[in-house]
Amino acid sequence: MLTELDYSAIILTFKLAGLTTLILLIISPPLAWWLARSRFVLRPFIEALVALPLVLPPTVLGFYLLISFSPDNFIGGLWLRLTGDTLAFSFIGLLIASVIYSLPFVVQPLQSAFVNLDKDYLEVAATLGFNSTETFYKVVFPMVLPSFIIAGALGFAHTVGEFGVVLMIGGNIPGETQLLSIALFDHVETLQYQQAHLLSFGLLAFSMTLLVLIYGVLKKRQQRMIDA
Amino acid sequence: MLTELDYSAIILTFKLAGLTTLILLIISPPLAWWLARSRFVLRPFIEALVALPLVLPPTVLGFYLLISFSPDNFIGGLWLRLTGDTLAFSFIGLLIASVIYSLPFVVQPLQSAFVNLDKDYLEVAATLGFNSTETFYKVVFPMVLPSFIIAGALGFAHTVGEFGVVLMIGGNIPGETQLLSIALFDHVETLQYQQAHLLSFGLLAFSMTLLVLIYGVLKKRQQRMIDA
Amino acid sequence: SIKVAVASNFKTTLIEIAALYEIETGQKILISSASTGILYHQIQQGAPFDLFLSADLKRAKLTEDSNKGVSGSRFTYAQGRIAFWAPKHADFVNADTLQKFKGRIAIANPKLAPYGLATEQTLNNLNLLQQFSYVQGANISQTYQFIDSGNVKAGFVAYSLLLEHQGRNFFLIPTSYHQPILQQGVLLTGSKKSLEVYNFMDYLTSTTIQRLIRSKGYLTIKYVN
Amino acid sequence: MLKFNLKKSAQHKLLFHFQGQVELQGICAVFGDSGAGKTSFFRVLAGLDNTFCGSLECLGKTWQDNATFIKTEKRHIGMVFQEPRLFPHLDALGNLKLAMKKTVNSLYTIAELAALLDFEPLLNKKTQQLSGGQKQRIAIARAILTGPDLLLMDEPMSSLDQHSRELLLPFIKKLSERIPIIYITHSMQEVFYLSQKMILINQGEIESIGCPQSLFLNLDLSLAKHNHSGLIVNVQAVHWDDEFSVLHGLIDQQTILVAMEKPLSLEDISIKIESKDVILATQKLEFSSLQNCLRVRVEQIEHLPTSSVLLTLNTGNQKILAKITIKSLYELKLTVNQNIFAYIKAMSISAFDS
Amino acid sequence: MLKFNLKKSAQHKLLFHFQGQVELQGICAVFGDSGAGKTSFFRVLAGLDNTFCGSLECLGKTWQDNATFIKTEKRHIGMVFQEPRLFPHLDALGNLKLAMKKTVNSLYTIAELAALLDFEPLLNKKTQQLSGGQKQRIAIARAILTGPDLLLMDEPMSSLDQHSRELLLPFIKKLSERIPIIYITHSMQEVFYLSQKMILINQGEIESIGCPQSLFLNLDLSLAKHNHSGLIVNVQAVHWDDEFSVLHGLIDQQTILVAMEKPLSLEDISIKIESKDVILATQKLEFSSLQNCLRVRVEQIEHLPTSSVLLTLNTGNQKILAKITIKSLYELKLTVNQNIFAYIKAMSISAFDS
Ligand SMILES: Nc1ncnc2c1ncn2[C@@H]1O[C@H](COP(=O)(O)OP(=O)(O)OP(=O)(O)O)[C@@H](O)[C@H]1O
Ligand SMILES: Nc1ncnc2c1ncn2[C@@H]1O[C@H](COP(=O)(O)OP(=O)(O)OP(=O)(O)O)[C@@H](O)[C@H]1O
Ligand code: MOO
Ligand SMILES: [Mg+2]
Ligand SMILES: [Mg+2]
Repeated sequence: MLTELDYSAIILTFKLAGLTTLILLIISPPLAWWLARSRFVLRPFIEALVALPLVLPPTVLGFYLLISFSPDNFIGGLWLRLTGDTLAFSFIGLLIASVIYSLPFVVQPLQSAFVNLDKDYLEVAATLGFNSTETFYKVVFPMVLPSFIIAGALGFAHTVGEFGVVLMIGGNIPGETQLLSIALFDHVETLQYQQAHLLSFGLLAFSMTLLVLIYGVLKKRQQRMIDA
Repeated sequence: MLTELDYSAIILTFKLAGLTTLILLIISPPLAWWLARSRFVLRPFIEALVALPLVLPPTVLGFYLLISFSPDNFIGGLWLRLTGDTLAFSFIGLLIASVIYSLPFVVQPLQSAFVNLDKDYLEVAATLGFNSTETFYKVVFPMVLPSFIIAGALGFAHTVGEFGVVLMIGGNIPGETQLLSIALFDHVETLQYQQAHLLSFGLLAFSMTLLVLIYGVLKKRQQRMIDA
Repeated sequence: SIKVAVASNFKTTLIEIAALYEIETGQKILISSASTGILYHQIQQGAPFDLFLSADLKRAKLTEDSNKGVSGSRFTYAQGRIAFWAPKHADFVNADTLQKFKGRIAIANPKLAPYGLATEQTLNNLNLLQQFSYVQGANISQTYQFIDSGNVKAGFVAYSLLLEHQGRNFFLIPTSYHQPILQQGVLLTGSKKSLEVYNFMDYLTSTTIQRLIRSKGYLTIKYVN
Repeated sequence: MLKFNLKKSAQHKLLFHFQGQVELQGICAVFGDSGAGKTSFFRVLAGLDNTFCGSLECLGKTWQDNATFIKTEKRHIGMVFQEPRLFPHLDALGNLKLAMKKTVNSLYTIAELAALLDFEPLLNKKTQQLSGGQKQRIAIARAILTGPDLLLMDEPMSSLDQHSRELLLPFIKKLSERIPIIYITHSMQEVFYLSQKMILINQGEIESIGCPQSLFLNLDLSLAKHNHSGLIVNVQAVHWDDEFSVLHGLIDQQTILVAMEKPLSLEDISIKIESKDVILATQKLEFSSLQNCLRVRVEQIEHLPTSSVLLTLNTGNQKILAKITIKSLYELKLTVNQNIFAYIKAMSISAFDS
Repeated sequence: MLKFNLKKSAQHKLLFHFQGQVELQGICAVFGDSGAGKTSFFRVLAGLDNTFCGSLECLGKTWQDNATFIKTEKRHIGMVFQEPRLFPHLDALGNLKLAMKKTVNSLYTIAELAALLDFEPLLNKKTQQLSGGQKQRIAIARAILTGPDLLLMDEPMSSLDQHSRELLLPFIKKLSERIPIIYITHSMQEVFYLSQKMILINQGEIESIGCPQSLFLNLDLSLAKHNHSGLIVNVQAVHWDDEFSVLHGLIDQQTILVAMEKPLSLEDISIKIESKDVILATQKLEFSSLQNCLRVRVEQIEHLPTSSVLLTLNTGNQKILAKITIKSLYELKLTVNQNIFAYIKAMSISAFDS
């Protein structure tokens, strides 16, 4: 039923979502940590900036990304000079856009967990001789592990579901930038309902499995807290 | 510069986002509370269901909503019999779709706050004679107020930025279902860049202000916790 | 291979054509589809397409006039037709049905979609513009879905879609009621394979293919019957 | 009356078994080692741990049995937890006000308690700005303000200084005349000062319930390890001297005076004689404030570190311990089997004076 | 050596001012009322509160001055907080292992401490499954395992039972021979047992630093309120009796023996005489273990509740208090201005025996 293009879209989507989640899980913790603890005057402003992809319609966000990725503009131009390739319509471009787009979904749960973290434990960590980095990795990280899992899952799920942005800057090039969400949209657009249903159902089943697994793991942990 | 239609779209958008946020702030707390505490076997399943709008591309979600809103199908048919009107292309339909669409954004931060809540305080509340409902309103709610504010802001922002779903089930009826995000998309599509930039900028400025305000308020609270 | 950016409404047809072309020449056609508007923006920002098959004349011309399109390469590959569709109508649907129809109908957004513009012109010509209230699809396939899903009883859709999905109970609008919906293509300056693209353009406008296109519910310029 | 038979098992192992009954009047002390199960006992009494099975009856109401489980909020108890557990989002006053939301009638107002427990200047402080002892006092006030039928207090004095203790102990004793209190403590002094009844918990079980003195004197109980500093002797009551508030009794036919509060009836009692309060003499001492003189035989002489010696003395059938300096031992030339006099101040025998 | 001059103000009000210096050797006790500022003092020592200004020098290193602020993790201190603060996501063993991550050399292994502090069976328990006292012991072990240069302990015994205290106090005393310890406590017994030096904090300030005995005897200090149970007298040292480990001294020219550990040099000392340890006699008592006899004049007789009386006695220039029963008062027919004998057991004078 599914075409070869559909399969390549599925693979591409998971590659993109996986890489995006990886990058987000690397850059978000320090950012969220900083946002949770800093007293810098501009902090609320930066916080708002991170949250922005939530407010802008994805197509509009995509439109502005498309413009800034254009070789005529600074970022796109710089990229072209460095790599000899355009940023838009490339996998790298999609990756950058996905990271920006899904950033708030990863930063928010982490930040919220960090804010709720009892400062008492950080003090203990300091008396154990841990500096900030060690405290983060040896104490904070394991303490808020459930939030990390939630954050990663949200980031992954949201990247899989990403549509407006990738439509704009991806160019829907089969095998290169044609993602599952776009393939699905194409099927809907061209009224190929059967394929659309099939893909939707697959996506649904996959996400459900992923989420049920994650929430199942968390449930165990959570239950421990409830029981204790 | 902006047309009358743009203004009516702006008003409509805020009406929709406001009402959606209101409804979400009413239904999410009990749901999140239940999700955070329940030991019901199907809980991870329901949790995944709530998170689903994160994974499905909005247009696809909209497509399925369109189908289920159809008078030929159960929900739409029921609605038609009850109100004599179709659910699709109506404000109520948009409202329902928005609530479904933004639900995970409100439930997630609340649930995460509830899970992190120290059970000790709930025990104290019980010894003070509070039943579960009173405990929730007199103890839990004030304790996790920052999370409520974040949840509300995310829900609101996400509804403002909603596009794919609205496009599918709204029908772009001026003053009824023509929202800001669609007006913005129209301007981009019809190459009316100036209006598009203006609207984008307005949306951006508004969202930034809202977010900066919210995060500013939270910052004060947060700082208190850091200082203490 | 050649990268073709095609308006969504022509995608299914193009897939068939591309398959034939590949059999005949061994040349692969990579198809990217989106709404004409999005494709136009992408091309303006340097999207690596070879050929742009727009759903209208306007965006094709804008592209040709910009530095992204090869001037003089613009051509019409198909002409769209619209139909008034009332799938649940009890009787045979004809002009009279349209005249007497009351209530809400679905149309494509005249600002965004050429089929929508044609619909508006038609209704204007028939003095029916005020008779209905409207729901607008962002493109013609969304409009089709509004009606197909049962949410709207009737509306104007592309004849090609009705043919493809064996839609019944429609009234094909005479082409004289609106300005022709010319779907035009243009070669893009970024293409490094202009020779191959020209070959494919010739193929598109060849008699066989134009006949094929006609059978899909379009009119064609060279052989209007 | 509090009547309970409650069990908790995990993985087929019995973790706790609390069985017994006790009159709820005044203060009932709960005593036991760290990890014995005192807090666990409180949690099941309060309904905070519903994994116990068995029955629990309190003040005439069934709180738990096979069919019933009254929720914590319906048990009308006040609880002082082992940690203060003040709500972090409220200041001290906010915490106290919240506690009164469901109060029907409280014995005290916030202002009265603030004066009694000495926290008036703290009312507007954030909980994070309070010291350990300050939090503890607010937590005690919070539990009292709920106007409970029964007050459970888990080591409420543990982080308080001597001054605060002296302020609070008499207050709690007075409070217990109006609200029955169950009170966990590690301090023998508090037990003796506050309570007429004591529940002894050891290794997850109720080991014994009874009057504190008799429990501390019972060498069969786990408390015996506390007794190296002195031994318990039984006193046969002879007559009560109301003028001096002193009990005249006999230890192995020898007279002894015990300063104490008036007993309800003239009953034989047990007393603990601290080894360091015993003065030894080879001849009778006259004209002194030493009221009690026992003729004893030296049974054993044991050298302790820090230049002191512990003598085991036989009064006839019972034994007492005496701790003196080596110097005294040498000067008095005491030897095993010698018959000597042991003096004890009447003041030293009463259990607790603050 | 610990040398500090640290101030903290808020809204132009001086909240804390800690100034002083103390030799870091053995245990230095920190004593003060609830809310006096003991924990706050620890926080600034540990570098957990950087809102103080002033200077702090410890063990030859400058920890804080105008230009310097050494972070907590660089101060090599171990800290036992007033609450256990165990990490909730780890079990007991996990908490202890984590503490050793940065340890260079620890005096003890986890297994050794588990045996010494009696928590072997608890190692695999989740922190939520530990009792209050169990958590406290793990927290103490955690601080020791970091192998610190200085150990700060904030009321480490407060939630422990008598048995655990008796286990831990000698251990801590021994530990202090290798790691200097600063130790907050509310217990006078602990102060006297553990420490040779004491920092007295009152209302946010260091009121005095010195040897515990002299501080408790100083009526000018806030500690005076602890003294109603007895008074402090100065003893002129005469000679040290090594055989019996007893100091021979004079109170107003009258001989007195004080059982104590060997002093470094023969110096005049102060002692506290508990009022209930004083035995009064109208004639000399011979042949008894009572070592100390002072001729005194009755200055005042005060009736207390609970059928006892408090007598103020004059030894010449100094005063002591005696608490006896009314019965003794009547039998001895004591009156104001009468000259009598006051006896004190040498054992009663030594500060603490466990
Ligand atoms: N949730 C739990 N799950 C399993 N075991 C527990 C749990 N809570 C406590 N325990 C264990 O039960 C025993 C009794 O604990 P409890 O807290 O009742 O002691 P406690 O008598 O209050 O001691 P302390 O005086 O130290 O506070 C301890 O050995 C403890 O480890
Ligand atoms: N973060 C803070 N901000 C303002 N005031 C504080 C803060 N922390 C403590 N205080 C106040 O400083 C005083 C000293 O508190 P601290 O915790 O040092 O007392 P403590 O001597 O340790 O008492 P305790 O024996 O009760 O633990 C108290 O009056 C307290 O209310
Ligand atoms: O394919 Mo179009 O651009 O929606 O008519
Ligand atoms: Mg306990
Ligand atoms: Mg403190």
